[in-house]
Amino acid sequence: MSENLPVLQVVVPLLLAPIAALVRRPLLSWLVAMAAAIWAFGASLGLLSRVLAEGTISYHLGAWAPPWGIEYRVDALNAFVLVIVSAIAAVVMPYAKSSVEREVASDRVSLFYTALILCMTGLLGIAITGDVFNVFVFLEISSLSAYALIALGPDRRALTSSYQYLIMGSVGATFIVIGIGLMYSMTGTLNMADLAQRLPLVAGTRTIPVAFAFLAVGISLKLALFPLHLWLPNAYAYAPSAVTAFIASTATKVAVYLLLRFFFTIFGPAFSFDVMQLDRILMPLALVAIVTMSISAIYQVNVKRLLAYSSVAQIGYMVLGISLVSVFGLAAGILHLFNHALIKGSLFMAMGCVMYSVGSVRLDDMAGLGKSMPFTMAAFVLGGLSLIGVPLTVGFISKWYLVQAALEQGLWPVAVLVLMGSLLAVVYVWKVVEVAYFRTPPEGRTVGEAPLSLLIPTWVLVLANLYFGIDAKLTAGVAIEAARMLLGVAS
Amino acid sequence: MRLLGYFNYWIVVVLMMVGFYTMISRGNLVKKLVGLSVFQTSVMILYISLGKIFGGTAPILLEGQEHVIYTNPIPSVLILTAIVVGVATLAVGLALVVRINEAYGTIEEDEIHQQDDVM
Amino acid sequence: MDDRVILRVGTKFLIPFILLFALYVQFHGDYGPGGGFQAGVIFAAAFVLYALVYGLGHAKRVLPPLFAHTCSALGVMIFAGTGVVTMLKGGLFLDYNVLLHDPHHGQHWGIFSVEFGVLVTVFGVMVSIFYAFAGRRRDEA
Amino acid sequence: MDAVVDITVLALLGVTAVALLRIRNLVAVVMLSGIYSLLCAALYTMLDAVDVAFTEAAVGAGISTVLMLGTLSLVKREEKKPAHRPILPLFVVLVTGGVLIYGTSEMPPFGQADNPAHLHVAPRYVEESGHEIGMPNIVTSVLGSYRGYDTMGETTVIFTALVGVLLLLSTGPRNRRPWSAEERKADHDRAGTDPHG
Repeated sequence: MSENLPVLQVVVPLLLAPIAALVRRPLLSWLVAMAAAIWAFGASLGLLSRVLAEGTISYHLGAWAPPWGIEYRVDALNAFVLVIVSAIAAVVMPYAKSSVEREVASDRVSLFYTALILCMTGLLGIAITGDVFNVFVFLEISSLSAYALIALGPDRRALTSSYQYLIMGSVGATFIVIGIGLMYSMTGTLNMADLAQRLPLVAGTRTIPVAFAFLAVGISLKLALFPLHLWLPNAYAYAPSAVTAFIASTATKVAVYLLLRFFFTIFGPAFSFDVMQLDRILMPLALVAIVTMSISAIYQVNVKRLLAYSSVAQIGYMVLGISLVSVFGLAAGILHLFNHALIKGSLFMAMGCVMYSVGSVRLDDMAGLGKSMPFTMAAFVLGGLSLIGVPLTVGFISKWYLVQAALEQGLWPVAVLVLMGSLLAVVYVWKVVEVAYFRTPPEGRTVGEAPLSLLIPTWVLVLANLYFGIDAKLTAGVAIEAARMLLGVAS
Repeated sequence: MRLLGYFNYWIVVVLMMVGFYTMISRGNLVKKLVGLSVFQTSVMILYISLGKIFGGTAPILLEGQEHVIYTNPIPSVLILTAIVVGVATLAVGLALVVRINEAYGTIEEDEIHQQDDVM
Repeated sequence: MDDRVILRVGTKFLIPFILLFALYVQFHGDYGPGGGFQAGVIFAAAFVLYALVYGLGHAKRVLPPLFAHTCSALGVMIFAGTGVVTMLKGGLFLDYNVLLHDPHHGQHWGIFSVEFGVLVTVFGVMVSIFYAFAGRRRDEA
Repeated sequence: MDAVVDITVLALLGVTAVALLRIRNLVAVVMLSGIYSLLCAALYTMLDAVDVAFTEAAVGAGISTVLMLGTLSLVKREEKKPAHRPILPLFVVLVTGGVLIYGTSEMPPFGQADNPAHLHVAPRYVEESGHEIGMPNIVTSVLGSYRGYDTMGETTVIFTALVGVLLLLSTGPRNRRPWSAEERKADHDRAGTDPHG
């Protein structure tokens, strides 16, 4: 059975999703969702260790050899992404129980978990597959469930932001389909490895650069790369807390993975960066995103929205790393995938605790929370420090690699802008800290600390921030290995 | 014949762009979704055009006949999936429109923004 | 309702044929155009027609929403379950060759089984979505 | 003959699409989108994609139209007149379309048997599916077996759509007003009922 592990990674949650819908009891559905998340986490760890020991795994669905059948192909990069997605799911699921009870109507809870499992399944499916059309199918599974989950937020603006996300997401998906179709017309194949071999033969035509452009725009829409990020702030701000915590730490990460997969594995760095010069577009966009979105974050009064703008800026860091096209730069980008998932996961989960106890995440409503919710706010502070990039946190590791990679190429202005982004992060994190610790709460308000069922998962992520900030050997090792593989450099 | 071949692609591109334009220029939420479905459907025409072979026949094996040219089945298979995905997106989109209408009393984008800005 | 006798009788007359056609589309998919998806849509169309003519209440008594919801979940499980069976029989996921002794029969039954899963899901989903939209009243807004 | 029909259908599609854009009565728009799908189905038949034509007719012209009409029975049926000429969308569309036309101009010409797409993976399906699968309809063979996993994904997509629709529409309307902490608490305290119920 262990040879089937790659497909079981996806199929077990996919089978558990309808079961979660059928049991129709909130508690049972939650247990099913827990089982799905824990299974996925275990399977992804198994896959990662196997990939690191034995190299790339190829699994032939339906026993049809690629390119005739669909292939699952697991290497260091996507095994790492699988671990990120399923680890976050495994932390968010236990957290979701109390949070969802408070925020989602009880007759919907069962379907809520179904949608959450489907969203995770879709993301895992995108990450693991070696077939470009299969990417599209699983992309839609994750997107459709994400639209529905976001719309469940308690504010009516959740509906409009979900609609906006649906429109922009569908445009992105359709662009990706156009790109796939153009590639298919020139090569006759949909298998990624096969495409990588056949594309160079036809790369001189006009069609392939256009396919490249459509894929670039489509994926950028999904990953909310500035200036295509317009759907993101509202979607994150108004979704239920557990949904924000999950989607913010996984969905854009998987989109970044797709960017890497398409432009490094399929088109190859030579075509993407020497011929198409994608780095010349990505780098300025990333830098603008880091600066402008961090400034926008400062002006937000809704803390979830503030963190959402910060997310767009952080996506800038990942894309910046990629645009350096060096082992260090790529490793920094890939490392930040993981690290940012931990950072934003813990911050949004802390906000979920605030939502639970206070019923609002507006800055004004958070006065005095440092006293009344000490554990929640301590988690927020530590997450915030990690976001800024203070030593001994994961945020520092990412920035360290990124600055080094920039300096390695003599791009000191880039390094300066990265550090400036950190300073701006100090400003917006401080804004929250100041209100929570130094402003007196309104008279007569009694707010209690969030329950342990919320605090424990939050603190698990916070401690992970510290652990992987001190001992980055494992994560950095995988990231460098993945970066070498993408660039085709022997390790 | 060669020109006709490209004519086919160009018309499809124009159709795609009309759908895309409907989608991004109109403020009515239902109309946007109609635009999306025209956009997606036109992309499907592009795919199906890719599969066509002149003088070919539908990809259903004819027994006892050799040297039959069959049209490429792959685009058909992909588009069957894409049609389903399209209607799935449409259903979720329309459900959102119904809920937005209940929450705001309108499905015009600018009026919705006005209502949210007042607060 | 009385002035719609022709419609009602006509519908009663039509529905068996629609259902029959759906089955034809399902089973003839190996030879001609058609398959589980199309058959599911046609199957659902028969019930949608019934609901349009006889009213939603009647339709829900004939086909309870819960049943439709269950169908849509079961279909996915039938499809993925087929893959699980092939794995239990020692093959890879969805490798129908191992289902029966003869690979041809295996492929046949495998495809039949997954197409049936598709039919069940599509039927359930289409009917449920129709119920969800039709059950919404304008005055709720 | 084929070419004439092809051009006619494409021209009709163009007319329908432009009419869709300009007409503001949404019921008419929905009907036109149904017609658009039917025309597409006709085109697919001519392009030898019979399975797709069948599905497009059933889904595009059938299900989609029913869903849209169902929605229109709940919302206002007249689109507001656009307030201003949208320059940015026009620009975006012109650029996108221009790039696509540029890209298609070196694509393999329409309908040629030696196009790369027909030479690589497809021949195996055409030649081998007869004895590997044993079914005459190649599309069914590919859909069910060679790319059966995509079809499972597709089934999951529609299941996901149902989950989404039920999450959105299953119970009565809620969150009519912007939500505030006090309101929510009041709702919550009221006999322990659900805040959204």
